[in-house]
Formats: sequence, C-alpha cells, structure tokens
Amino acid sequence: MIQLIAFYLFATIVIASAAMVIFARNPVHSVMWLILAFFNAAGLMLLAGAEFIAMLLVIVYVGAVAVLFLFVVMMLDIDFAELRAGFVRYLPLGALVAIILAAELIFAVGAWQAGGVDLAARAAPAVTDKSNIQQIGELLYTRYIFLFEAAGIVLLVAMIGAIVLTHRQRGGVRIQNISAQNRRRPEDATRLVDPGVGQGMEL
Amino acid sequence: MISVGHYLAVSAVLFTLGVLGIFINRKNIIVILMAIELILLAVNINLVAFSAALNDLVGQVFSMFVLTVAAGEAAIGLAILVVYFRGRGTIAVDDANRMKG
Amino acid sequence: MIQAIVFLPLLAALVAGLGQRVIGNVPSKIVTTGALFTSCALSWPIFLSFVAGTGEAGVTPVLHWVSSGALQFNWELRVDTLTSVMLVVITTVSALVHLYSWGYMEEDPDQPRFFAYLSLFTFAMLMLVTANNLVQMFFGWEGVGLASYLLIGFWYKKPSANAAAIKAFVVNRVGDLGFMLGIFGTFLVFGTVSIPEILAAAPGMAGSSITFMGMRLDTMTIICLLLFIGAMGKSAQLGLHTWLPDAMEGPTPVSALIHAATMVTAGVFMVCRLSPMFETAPIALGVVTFVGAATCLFAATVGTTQWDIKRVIAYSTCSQLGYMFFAAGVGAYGAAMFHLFTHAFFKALLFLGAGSVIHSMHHEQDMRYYGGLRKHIPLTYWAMMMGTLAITGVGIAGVVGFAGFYSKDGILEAAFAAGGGGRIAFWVGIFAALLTSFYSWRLVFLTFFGKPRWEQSEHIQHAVHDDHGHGHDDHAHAHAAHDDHHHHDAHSDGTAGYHPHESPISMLIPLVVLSIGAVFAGIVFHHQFIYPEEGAAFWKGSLAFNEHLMHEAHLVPWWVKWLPFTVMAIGLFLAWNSYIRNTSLPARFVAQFKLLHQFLYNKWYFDELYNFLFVKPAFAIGRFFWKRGDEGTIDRFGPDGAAALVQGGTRLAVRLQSGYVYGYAFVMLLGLVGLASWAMVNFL
Amino acid sequence: MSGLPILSLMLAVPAVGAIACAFAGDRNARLIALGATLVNLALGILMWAQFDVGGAQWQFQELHEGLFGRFNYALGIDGIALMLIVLSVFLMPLCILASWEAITKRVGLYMAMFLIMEVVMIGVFAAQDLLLFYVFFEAGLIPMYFIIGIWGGANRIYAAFKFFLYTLLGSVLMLIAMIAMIREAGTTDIPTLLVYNFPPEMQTWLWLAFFASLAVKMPMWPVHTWLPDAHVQAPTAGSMILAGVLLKMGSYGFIRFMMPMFPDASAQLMWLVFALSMVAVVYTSLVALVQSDMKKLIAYSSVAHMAIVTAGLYALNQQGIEGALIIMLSHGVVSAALFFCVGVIYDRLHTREIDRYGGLAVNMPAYALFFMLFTMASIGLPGTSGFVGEFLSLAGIYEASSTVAFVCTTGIILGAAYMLYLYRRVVFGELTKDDVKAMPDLNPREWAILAPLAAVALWMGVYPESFLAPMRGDVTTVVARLAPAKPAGDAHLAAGKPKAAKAGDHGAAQGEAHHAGGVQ
Amino acid sequence: MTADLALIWPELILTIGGLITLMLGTFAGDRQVGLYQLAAMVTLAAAAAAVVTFFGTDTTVFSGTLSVDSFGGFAKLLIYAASFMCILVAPRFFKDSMRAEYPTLILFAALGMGIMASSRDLMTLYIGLELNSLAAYVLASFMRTDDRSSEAGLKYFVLGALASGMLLYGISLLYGFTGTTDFAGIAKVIGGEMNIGLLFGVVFVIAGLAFKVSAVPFHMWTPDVYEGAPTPVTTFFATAPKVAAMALLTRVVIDAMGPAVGAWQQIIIFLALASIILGAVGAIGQKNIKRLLAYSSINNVGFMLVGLAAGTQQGVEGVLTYLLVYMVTTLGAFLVVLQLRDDQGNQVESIPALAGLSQRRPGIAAALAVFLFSLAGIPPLFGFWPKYLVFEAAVNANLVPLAVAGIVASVIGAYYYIAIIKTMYFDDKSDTEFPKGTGTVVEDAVITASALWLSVIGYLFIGVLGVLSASAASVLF
Repeated sequence: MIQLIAFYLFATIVIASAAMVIFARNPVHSVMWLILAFFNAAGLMLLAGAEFIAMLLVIVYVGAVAVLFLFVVMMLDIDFAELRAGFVRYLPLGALVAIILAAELIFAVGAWQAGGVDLAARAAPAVTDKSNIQQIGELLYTRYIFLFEAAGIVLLVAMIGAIVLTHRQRGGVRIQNISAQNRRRPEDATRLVDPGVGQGMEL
Repeated sequence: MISVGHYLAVSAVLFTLGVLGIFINRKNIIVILMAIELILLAVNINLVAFSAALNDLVGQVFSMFVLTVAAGEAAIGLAILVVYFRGRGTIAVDDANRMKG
Repeated sequence: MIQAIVFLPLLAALVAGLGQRVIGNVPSKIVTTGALFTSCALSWPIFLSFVAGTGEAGVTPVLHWVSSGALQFNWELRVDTLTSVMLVVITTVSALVHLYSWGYMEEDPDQPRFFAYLSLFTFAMLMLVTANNLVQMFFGWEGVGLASYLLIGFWYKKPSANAAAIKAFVVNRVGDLGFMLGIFGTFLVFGTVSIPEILAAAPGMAGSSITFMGMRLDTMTIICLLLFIGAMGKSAQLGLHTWLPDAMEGPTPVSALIHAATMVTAGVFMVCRLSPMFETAPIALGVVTFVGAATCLFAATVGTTQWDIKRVIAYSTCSQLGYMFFAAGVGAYGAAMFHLFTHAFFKALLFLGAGSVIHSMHHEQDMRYYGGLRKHIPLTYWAMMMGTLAITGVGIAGVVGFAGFYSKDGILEAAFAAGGGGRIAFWVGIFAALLTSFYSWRLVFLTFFGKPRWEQSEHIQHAVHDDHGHGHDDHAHAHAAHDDHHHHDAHSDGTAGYHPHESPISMLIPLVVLSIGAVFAGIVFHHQFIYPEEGAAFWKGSLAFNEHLMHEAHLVPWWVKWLPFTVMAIGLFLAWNSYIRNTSLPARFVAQFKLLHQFLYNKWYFDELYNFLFVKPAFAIGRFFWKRGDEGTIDRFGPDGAAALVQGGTRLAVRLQSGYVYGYAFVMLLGLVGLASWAMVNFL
Repeated sequence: MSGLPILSLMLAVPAVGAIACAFAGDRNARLIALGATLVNLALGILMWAQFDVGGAQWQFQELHEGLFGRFNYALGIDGIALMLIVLSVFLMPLCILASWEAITKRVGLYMAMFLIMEVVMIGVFAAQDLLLFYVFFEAGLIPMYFIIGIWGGANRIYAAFKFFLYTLLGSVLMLIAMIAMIREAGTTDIPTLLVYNFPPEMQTWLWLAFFASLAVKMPMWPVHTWLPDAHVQAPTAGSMILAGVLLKMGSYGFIRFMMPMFPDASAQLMWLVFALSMVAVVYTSLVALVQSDMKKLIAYSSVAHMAIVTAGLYALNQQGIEGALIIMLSHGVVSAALFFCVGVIYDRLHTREIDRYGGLAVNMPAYALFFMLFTMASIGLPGTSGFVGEFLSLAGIYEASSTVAFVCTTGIILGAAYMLYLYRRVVFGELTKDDVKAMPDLNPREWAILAPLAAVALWMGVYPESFLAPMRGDVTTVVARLAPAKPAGDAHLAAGKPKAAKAGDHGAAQGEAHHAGGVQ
Repeated sequence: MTADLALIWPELILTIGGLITLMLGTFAGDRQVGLYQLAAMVTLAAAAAAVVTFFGTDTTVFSGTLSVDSFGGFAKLLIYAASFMCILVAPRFFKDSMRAEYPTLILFAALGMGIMASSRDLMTLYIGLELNSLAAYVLASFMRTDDRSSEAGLKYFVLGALASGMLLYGISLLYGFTGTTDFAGIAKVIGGEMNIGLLFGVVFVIAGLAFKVSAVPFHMWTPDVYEGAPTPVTTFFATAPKVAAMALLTRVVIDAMGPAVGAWQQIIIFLALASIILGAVGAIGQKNIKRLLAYSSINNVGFMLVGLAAGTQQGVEGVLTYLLVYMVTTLGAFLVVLQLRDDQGNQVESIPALAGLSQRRPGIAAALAVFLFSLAGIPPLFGFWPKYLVFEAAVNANLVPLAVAGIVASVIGAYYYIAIIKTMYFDDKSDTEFPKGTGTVVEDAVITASALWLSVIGYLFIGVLGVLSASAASVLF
C-alpha cells in the first residue's frame, strides 16, 4: 500500500515537474524542475527494484548533467528579461497530436497488461542471491564488455567533441615557455649601442 | 499492486511531454535540450519497469548505457549551443533559421 | 514498242527537266517534242491494227513493284482496244500541244520546264491507260494529278495560279480517297488488284453483301461507287468539279491537253475499263448516269454566263464529260469512249484556238473585250469554227456530220434506248445540247464577230502603251507602227490602236491537224465505236460493250435522231439573236432574271459553299485544335499541368522546410503519430 | 566474313569516333564524325548485302553471356531491324554533312553527341536482350537532350526538357512491364520472349505499359505535343535524326514487342490504337494546316504519318504491317529530307517563319525541285516512297475496318492540303523580299545530302521490293503469331445470289473472297 | 573472449588508429596535417583490409551482440572507403582551420557505423548509432566560426536527439514485449502473434532509423545540415552514415522484424514513396548545390527503401548495390563540388553560378553531368542498374503499384538533375570564373575513374556486384 502511495507521489511529481521544465519561462527554473524530476524518477526506479540505476540517475543526471545545464545557462549571458515563453502558433494542434500520441502509447503498453505476450527466453534473468549492482556488474564485464568499451569511446568522442567545439586558443595570452627561456642567450637579450652625443634620447 | 502498466503510463506521459517540449518552444534552445533529457528519462523508466517485470537485468544494463550516452549527448549539445551562442549571440529558436527552403 | 511509247516521254521529261541547264532551251524542246511525235507515230499503228481487227491484246511486264501477302501488283503495260484508243488520243494531242507550245510559250523564260512537265504528264497518262492493275492505274491517276498541279501552277508567281493548282490537287485527292477505298474494297473482296482477274470474278460477286463503315451494302455497288468517286474527281463531275474552271489559270496548251482532251477523261476511261464491274452494280450505274446528267446540265448552264473564253470552254468540257458519264451509266460504254475520242480532238482544238486568240490578244481572256477578230486571225477563226461545229453536233442524221455529231447523237440515242433513268438523261442531254449550242456560238460570235471592243482591255492598253512589251518582237513592231495613229482612231473603232496578229506556224499546224480530226473523226470511226456488230469486234471485250443496247439505239424513233440537231439550231439562233442581231438583249435578260443570272454566273455558288463548308472550317478547326486542343488542353493539363503540379509541390515542400527546429520536430512528430495511428488502425 | 562481329563493329566505330570527337578540334571533329559515319554506312551496306533474305530469322547474332551479369550482350537482327539500321547509318553521314557549316560552336561535343546517337540507334535495333534494348532505348534521351538544348533555337530549354521528361515518363512504365515479363518468362532473351505465351490478363497490363512508352516515342495523339516543340527547337540535323530514326524506335517497339509478345492484348486493344490513330490523322493534319512555322508544320505531319503507321501495324495483317514498315522507312528518309530542306533556307535567312519566304523557285530552282519531290513523297504520290507504305497499310487497315481506313485515308487529302500550302507559300509566289532574293541556290554539300535522299525516296517508290523482301518473312512470323487472336475484319462479306455468274468463276471468286476476308 | 577479439580487428584498428591520430594531432600540432591525415587514412585502409579478410565468415561475437559477416563487411567497406575520401579532401577545404580532431572524429564515427552495420542486438545498435551520431554532431559544427555550420550542428543535434529518443522508446517497447534485445530472439517472438505494443515498438524503431537514412517525414534536418556543414563533412554525411543507417535498417527490418512483414512493409512503402516524391519535388528550384544534393539523397533513399520494402533477398541485394553505386556517384559529385572555386579561391555552392561551366571547366562539368544523370537513373549510366534492381525486387514481391508509383516519381527527380545540366551546358557563362587546378591529381583521378565507371564500364561489373551483394544479403535470410 505504501508502495502504491509512493508510486503515485513520485509519478505525479515527475510528471508535474516535467511539465514545468518545458513550460517554465526562466531556464534556470527549468533546470531546477528537471532536477526534481530526476529525483522522483529515481524514486520510481527504486520502487521497481533497480537500486543501481536509481543511484546512477541521481549521481549522473543530477550531479553532472543538470549541473552542467545550470552552468551553461549561467555562462551564456542570456537576457532573462527577454526570455518570455513564446509558444509556436500551432500549439493547440501540437498539443492535440501530443495527447493522441500519449493516448496511443498508453493504449499500446496496455497490451502488456492484457497478457498473452509471448516472450523469448531471458538473456540475463535476475537472481535473488546477488545484489542488483553485482549482477549488473557481472553482466557488464562479461556479456556486454564490448558495448561497455564502446560506451567508453562514446564518452571519449563526447569529450573530444566538447573540446574541439568550445576550446579556444586565446590570442594575446602570454604563457611561460620554459624551453625558450632556457635556450635564451645573452646576445639575444641585450644589445650594445653606442649613442652619439645628443642622440641617446629619443623623445 | 503497482503493475508495469503504471510505470509505462508515466513514461508515456513523460515521453510526450519531452516531445512537446521540443517543438512548442520558440524562444529557448536550452529548454529543448532539457526536453531531450526528459525523453531519455522516459525511456529509462520504461526499461527499468520492463526489466523488473520481466525479471531480467538486460533492461537495467541498457538503461545504464542510455544514461552514459545521455551524458555524452548533453555535453555535446551544450558545446554546440555554446558555439552557436558565440556566433549569434542568441539562443532563441526563432533565430536559428538561416538555412531553409 | 509499247515501252517506247510510254517511256520515251518520261525520258524526255527527265532530260529536259533536269538537263535544261546543260543542253539549253531549244534542245530541251526538241527532245520532248520529238519524243512525243515518236510516241504518237508508234501509237497510231497500234490503234489502226485494232481498227482493222488485227490487233491483239497483250500485257508487257516491266518491273516487279509490290508484293505483300496476297496483295501483289507489278509495273505492266497492257495494250488492248481501249488502251489503243487512249494511246492515240493522248499521244496525238500531246504531240500537237508540244508543237503548239513552241509558239505559244515562246516568250516564256522557263520553257524547258514547261515541256518537261508536259512530257511528264504524257508519261503518267500513258501509264494510267496501260495499267493492268488498279494500283498502276492509280499511279498514273496521281501522276497526271501531279503534272496537272505543276502545269496549272506553272506561272508560280501568280497567286491565283498557285491557288488553282492546290485546289486541283486537293479536290482530286478527295476523289482519290474514294478511288483508294475502292481499290482496298476490291482487294478485300477479290483478293487481287489485277484488272483482268477482277473483271473475270466480278459477276460472281453480284448480289453479295458487305459491311462498309457500319452499313450493310451490296458489295459491287459500294465498290463501284467508291471507284466512281475517284472518277468524279478526275473528270470534274458535279460536286468535285470546282477545280476544273480554276485550272484555266494554267497556260492554254495545258488546258487543251490536260483539262480537255486527256486527263479529265481518265474517269470515263476508268469506268469503261472497269465496265464489267459496273455492269454487276445497277445502282452504281444509276448513280453514274445521274451524276453525269447533272454535271452535263450544270456545266452547260454555267457556261452560258461566263465571260472568260477559257472558262466557257472549261465548263463546256465539264458538260461534255457529263455526257460521257451518262453514256457509261446507261451501259453505252462504246458511245462514251467514242465521245471521249472525238471530244479530244474538237475540245483540244477549241482550247488551242482559244489559246491562239489569247496569244494574239496579248493575253486578254475576257470575251467582252474581243470582237471582230475574224478578219485579223482568219486561220484561228476557221479552226474555232470547225471545233464549234463539232461540239455543237452539226450534222445530218444518217448522212454526214462533224465528229461531235456522231458521238453525241450516239450517246443520246443510247440513253433514250436504255429507257428508265436513261430517258431522263436523254432529255437532260437534249437540253444541255441546246445550251451547248448557245454558249459555243456565243463564244464564236463574241470573239470573231461584231465590232472590236479591245480598248477596254487592260491587257491591250498595257500592250499598246508599254513600248518595251515583254521583249516580244512582234508586239514591239506593232507598237511602233501604230503609235502615230493611236490618237485619232483608237477610240472610234474600239481597237485601241492594237492590231492582232495571226499566231506563228507552230501554233497553226496543230489547229489544222485537230480541225481535220474534229471534222472527220466521227465519220471515219463511228462504225467501230458504236455500231453493234463492228463495235463488238472492235472492242473485243476490253469494255462491256452492250450489243443489244447499241442495236436498240439505232432503232430509236426519227424524232430522237433529229432532236439534237434541232436544238442545236435553236441554240445557234438564240446566240445569233443575242450577240449579233440585238446585242442589248443579254443585258436586258440579265436585268430581268437577276437572281438566276447571279446564280449561274457564280457557278451555282459551289466555291462559296465549299469554302464555307470545308475550307474555312478546316482552318478554323485546325486553329482550334492547335490553340485550344494542343496548347489549351493537352499541354495545359498534360506536361505543363504536371509541371505546375510539381511546382506547387515544390512550393509546399519549401514552405515546409521553414528553417525552424520546432517546425521540423513537429513534422517528425506528425510522421510518427501518423505512422503509429495507421499501424494501430490497420492492426485493429 | 561470317565471323566478323559486324554489329559490334557498327557500335564500336561511332563510339570510338565520339570519344575522339570530344577531344578533337572543330575541324577535326567534323572529319572524324563524317569518317566514322561513312565507315558505318559501308558496314551497313555490307551487312545488307550479306543478309540472307529468306534465311534464318535472326542473323549476325552475337552473344556474350553474362557479360553484364544479369543480362547478356546479345545482338542480332532480323529483316526489320536490318532495314532500320540501314536507315540509321544512311541518315547519319547526311546529318553530319547537314551540320557541317550550320554548327559553329562546340563542334566536338556536337559531333560526339551525334555519334553517340548513332550507337544508340543501332543498339536499339540490334539488341536481342530485353534490358540491353531498354538501355539503348533510353540512352537516346541524353544526346538528344544536349543536341536540342545546346544547339537549338530560342526556346530550346523548354523543348529539351519537354522532350526529355515526356519520353522518360513513358519509358519507365515500360521498364516495369519488362521486369514483370522477365519474372514471368524467366529470361531476357528477346527471341525466346517472342514465342512465350504470357497469360492473357497479364498481357493487357504489359501491353498498356509498353503502349504508354512507345506511344509517347512515336508519338501518338494525345501524347504528341513534345514533338513539335522538339523539332522546332532542334538544329536541322537534330530534327532529321529525330524524325528520321528516333520516332521509329516507337513503332519498332510496337512490332518487336507489343504485337508478337502480347497477341491477345493486341487483338483486344486494337480499337484503342485505331481510335487514337484516327484522331491523330485528322487532328494533327488540321493543326499542320494552320502552322506558320515550317518545322512545326512538318512535325505535325510526322504525327499524322506515324498515326497511319500505328493503325497499319494494328491492322494485324501482312499488308498493314508491311505498309507500316515501309512508311517508317519512307518517313525516315522523306521527313529527314524535308527538315533538311527547311534547314537549307534556315541557314540562309535564320527564320522558320513561312511568311518570311516566298518565290524561292526563282532564285533556287534546284532547291525547289528537291523540295517538290519530297513534298510529293510526303503526301504519298505514287512512285515515291510515301505511296507504297501508305497504300499497303491503308489496304491492310481496310481489311480490319473500313471506317478506320476511311478516316485514315482522309489524311491523304489533308496531307496534300497542308504540304502544298506550305510549298506554295515558301517556294511559289513573287520573289519580293530582298533578303530572300539574296539567297543562293544549293551548294555542292547540300546537293550531296539531298541527292541520295531523293534517290532513295524514288527507289523505294518504284522498286520497294528491295526493302520489302528482307522484312517479309519477319512480318509473316508476326502475322502468324497474331493469327489466333486476331478478330475478323468488319467487312463480313456474304455471298449473294449471283445473277449472271458463270459456273467456273463462281467458286473461284468465293474462295478468293473468303481468303481475303480471313487471314492474310 | 580473446577469440572474439581476433574477429573484431577492424574495430580494434579503428579505435587504436583513432587514438594515434588524436595523439599525433595533440603532440605534433595541428599544422602537421600530412602526418595525421596519413595516419587516419592508413588506419582506414588497414581496417578495410581486415574487413576483407573476414569476408565470408558468418558468426557472432561477444555473446551474440555483434556479428561478423559479409553483410556487415560489405557495408563497412563502403563506409571506410567513404570515410577515406572525406579525410583525403578535407585539408584543401579547411586550410588553416584543419585540425587533427577531424580525422579522429571521422575514424570514431566510422567505428560507430561499423558497429551499426554489424549489430545484431538492440543495445549494440544504439551504442553504434550514438557513437556515430555524437561524432557527426560535432563534425557538422566543425567550422566553429561559421554561423551556418553551428546552426547545422544545432539542428542536427536537436532533431537527432529527438530521433534517438523515438528509437530508444521503440527499443524499450520491443524489449518489453519480447523480453530480449537480441535480433534473433525478437524475430522469434515477433513471428508469433502480433500485439499493439510490439507494433508500436516496430513503428518507433523504424521512425528512429528513418531519421538516420533521412527518409520523409524524418528528413527535415537533411537539407539544412547538408548546406550548413563544411563540404567535406557533407560529403561524409551523404555517404558513409547513409550506408551504415541503411544497412542497419535493413538488418533490423529483415533480421529482427522479418517475420512480421505486415507490420513494417507498409511503413517502409510509405517512407519510400514519400521520400521519392518529396526528395524530387523539394530539389526543384534549389539554388545551393549542396542543398540540392541533400534532396537528391532523400530521393535516392526512397528508391533504396523500395528495394527494402520487397523484403526479399533480391530486394536486399538491390539495396546493397544501390548503396554502392549511390555512394560512388555522390562522392564523385561532392568531389566536383569541392573543386568549384572562384578566382578568389572561395567555394562556390550557388547553382546559378555554374552557368556555362561546361565551357570553363569541361572536364568537371562532364563528370558532374555523368554523376547527375546517373543519380537520375538514366541509362546507359550505371545509376540505372540499382534502380532497376530495386524495382525488379518490388515487382517480384508483387508490389507493382509501388514500383509504378516510384518509377513515375523518378521522372520528377530527373527534372532537377537535368536542370543543373542545363545550367552547366545550355546557359551562357556566368560571371563566376572557375580557374583550373583546384583539385589534386588524386582527386581528379578519383573523379575520372568514378565518372568512367558510372558511364558504361559499370555494367561490366554487374556480375561481380551481383555475387558480392548476394553473398552479403544471403546472411540475412
């Protein structure tokens, strides 16, 4: 029973905050709502017994992604006064289509409920004597090792991408060049001049 | 008892909200990026719910990959947004129509 | 020998036509004229051998032509009695016309071309009459059409000549449409286009029926009618006659050769050649009779009102062709051929005589500006007189007469003897004979008698005033000589100071020769052509000679035999009364019967009718199809429409590609929802 | 000699020539092109001489199986293809000569395009593989597109696009039908397909698809409107080859594919062909009558002539088909000649407006003579090539339907009207215009083009056996193939009670009549 | 597992090569273009060689998540070749702003595409796809200083993310309703009774993948991104990812959804027809040649989908052949576009500026004409052949109406191709000068070779292509 209450609570908040994410006028608020949504989604997952994913959600999404969003929102010098929510002309039509989509989806997933779903053999049935995280770990490092590595490369690409796009070699910044300093010899640095009388000063 | 259907319904609504968020917004690209995160969240809920219902861990592993990729995607997305902002000085969706036709 | 007769003219035409630059004018003329006289000389023995009864029909193969399945026809030259008659007619008249043209065309810069055309025509005509199959006949048929076209339009700078040439060709083509369909029908029915085979099989087809354009008809009737349409076109029968008067735009020798003596009689020849077929189709024969009689009457009525000397003769030709047809229609093929034969001589004579008049009158053709020419050009006058006597049928029944007398009386008697429709034709013929007499004598009186009325003629005025003339020596002399007394007597005697000269000798020889023919052709040959026993022996089955009918024709009542002469006399009197005795009479008559005169003068308004019915609509419809059909409908809704549709699609696609991300996302969503909904609907 | 792959050689010579032309200078390109086409003409004549009339149906066969994987490099000709190839190689040198002075810009490319055109034409007629045929059939679009587009008149772009897209649209449907045929019959080999019996209901669809393509190519009413535009805008030689050969690809398709491969559908849908042909004859002839542009007039006349071809073919009897084939050859020669005649004066005055001319007979007598000859050939004067074809095909049509024959025969009246009207306005009349007066008569080059055309036009008219003989056997084959499906003609000849029948003649006539009404 | 490693040499080579290239760029500096360019190209060549050695094997590695077979091999060869060309032409385009990250990203993208083409598990599919996509987003906005480039990247990213969301949602449904992510397992379940959840999964997955192949109505990004992205990147987008996505779509449709023909065939048919028509219609009137080629790619994808819609081995063979020919043609066309520089050395993308090109640069004009006619599928150019194959497959699968509609729409497509040819050949010269010598010998050689191959020589390869595509396609059946 308490699970049910918790579920409805989390579900309601997830949906409500998700709606706020897209409808909020201030992007900073949107990020906040997003964070709230993530937290509650994590709650939902906990309810479903996926502890690891739930934690991951909080750590990765809230801890990294959402903060990144916040960072960017702050960094981009956006004039918040101008950021009134502007919605497209065909919002009613769009909303209608979206509602149809949602209805269809809900209708579709209802089929699962109706039963008669003929399922294939499980690739990795969950067992009760191991913890969720252990089982996932085992799967990741055995069966899905290739994908795990590939996911690593995805992140590498994301890193390269982010750097290549945003990294700027700033002109006019003087940085220490040690080898140049070491290579420096007196004759490079000093110049002997012999100014004539009355010629030493150039004003 | 909470059935998988409940989760799926929530996820369906989230997904729809995410999609809606992408195209109803005229002003702010960054909200679009957040909407994308919502979509991925919906997918994750789906995967986890199915995983639980099927008593199969593949869904959760998948969900982890989705999370990973989503993080990368967010990074790239924001990087592109920054580049775009540097060039145009705006992140209004309405302004991003230099190419059309 | 027959090859030489037929192909010499072709050879000459090619040499003169293509080689004129190389060999020059005079040699070209010599080559063509020489070839024609040779042909002529070779033809007469053949004809005379048939007259003598020693001639043998035969076919000379020349070259393979076409064989396609059962449809096979070759180039062949057939000689039999019928052909031999045509051979002499064609080669003789043609040779004489060639000779005549030396004088008539003397001042023309394009003489080799003219002679080449003439020879080419002769070749085509000879191919027509020697044809052993319908297709070769059609070849000749169209070939003479071509030559006719070229010769009518010989003075191609004249717009009227060009128009007349096209008209001649196109109207003939209408007839050819019938001819071709007739050939097709014949082939379909008989499985061959060989004339002897068809004629042999024709009786077996009598009474059979066939579907033609959705109608169930008697086989032989429809075939014969189709073929007859061809004959109508070529022989200028009522309905398809409109080209013939216009064809007078061509040089006069051409009119004599093509539009009087030979080509226009091709239709008659065709009907005679295929007479065994026509014999199996009584309805078709009835139509032939009717059309012939109608033409005969029609042309005669129009002929009485025309002023152009050549047009009068042209309508006269048309009318005489009508006689020939109704002769054929009643079954008197021999009589038809006989009239064709004699007509060739006297009508060529009339035309050449008219040409001589025109030549001497400086190309003035309007009889209103003639008059009193008898003394100036006596030889021409006498030649014309012979021709007129022949055409009006002067003669004493049973004793002696001019050529036309024998042949025309033969026709009228046969028509009377045939009974039924023939009786009507007879009376029509009698009436036409009256008119013939009237307009023929009218022509003579207007031209040769009375006082000169030349001064009103622009041509004459032009000739008198223009010192340079056309570089024409004779005329230049005339001008120089008469310039001094031009002023004092020009207006008093109506001559405008112009002195016509008799034509050169080259033009007069043909006149003389043809006069002989016009006088004697009837009396010499009428036994062979139309007498029952001699006729049968002469024709030897080359046409469906009806001995019985010809026998009957000799037994008609006396008044029938005398009637033609009587009406001729009446006509002569009327003409004399109107144009010699009381010259104001015609004007009063015209004033009295204005409508009738207008109707006749305007040739029963056929040209206007056709113009209204066919020519104008053809152009209008053509323009309609072009602008409204091709451009307005087919292109508009077809390619251009499709292009516009695509352009519309492009505009739509471009608008869809708005550049806004949310727009794109929305389209994607719509696609997704659409596909999902579709899948769901399909599934449920 | 039998080992010589003469067809491949005929394809290779212009192909190599084309490449050479593309890189050669203006003067050399002309010479190369002329040389290549003359070599091909020689080869064509050699082939004709070697052709065994009455021998095997397919001769000079070459087969390289699997050269193209899924389909074969299979060449071979029957009499019909032989004649069309000979026509093509005959016209090509004349086209090159016709362009000798008229084309001054980008000569190399021009000559290359013409030589490619020649490859394509020979390929179309020689291909014995369905797909090979299609490749050649379509390939003709490209060079023609360039020829019209680069060297054409003022409105050339529109014309080039219309030509290209219109004919392409037609062709693609044929491709689908070909795929279905290959699937059904399991082969791309044309001789095999020719005797394959497709299911009747399938035939109908295949027939319609082929019809869509070939009718456009012919072109038949109402899909003819590209032709006047293309002709008007194309350069002289382009019009010559377009009218001379390219249109024949359509009718060749009729007799090569539609009739023998889909006999049931052919018989079933012959009314459609007849109906369209009848409309075309009258309609386009009337349109031709009111044209003020010489080339447009001749283009419309082409449509009318091709309508008689289609009707003749679909008479489905020996006369109709042989006649249609002769019209194809004749029209190839005559319309090419007529277009060249237009080109001759176009080169001098640079206008095709009929009203700008007049009186040419005065200063250009030789030209006037040739023009007259071709005009007469065009209107089917007996003794010229035009007559034999029209006569035979109309005779054949009459056997099938007298009504159709009647309507089609009206074409000879209208044909005479518009052609003579044209001739009159251009050649006859007073020579008044100064620029026209300054036009010189034919030069030797123009003589060299017109004289052979004239000779062939007359040859075909006087002794068509040279052309009919090689095709006869093939036509017989087609007719025999169609015989089971062919409907009886509409004549329904019924014997009556002969009145004066002689005993002997009766039976013979009846038998003959029956024969005539039945299978020819 | 180590045995498995021996079978994924291409992927390993690419990964290591990518890292080496990155290092070279970092340590030797972005100026050492030749160095890292060479490294990347050698890597691709080596990977391709590795693929060739595995051609003919048909096995799976890593617990069935990845397959090593001829189908993947065929696709990978194309992908690597395209990537190779895109690296080859880059330095001349980017000039000073050329950086080592470019070849690196291409290499990783190629890796991702290889994974896509070889995937036989929804998870592999997703990872491969994202690996490719992330690299692609970055590449699209690689010209950071160019507004159009960044806008292209932005649009590509947003819509790509949406599409991958759809895909993922579909995947989750498929997983939930079949209990597995394995293609074979899915096929087994899907062959049984269909339910609406599965159906939605199929629809969503196809929609997601349709985005990658840019099939209508998921094509919206294509024109903008093609126009905005740097030309070498556009070249890349138009070739390699098309191959990968098409191969992936084929694999998913045939391998995973094969038994449920009714579920996907109509969708594919719709996508095919919509793509053919809209691709053709949209291209008309375009003034930018890159944009036009984008529409052309949409159009051509439509034709490929016709082959896929047949769902038969013949159809897949047709698709593969189509991909090969399309790739050669498109590469050639883009190589020509890259050579179009005015006398200032600026890239010319405007179509009206091409007027009279045939007189200024006859060689490249002729080559472009060949490519365009080939794209239009006009025989005797080789572009006809793959079109023939896909339509043959459609007809043989009794999809005659589709074939008819498609082929008729192809005529609309022909219109804009010949319109460019018209501009180049029929129009008078434009003001833009096109000096010669804008291409390297290698580029010229590639253009010449592909133009020749596409003109008629290609027909001689039909046999070889048939064997190759048949052996690749047979893997799926």
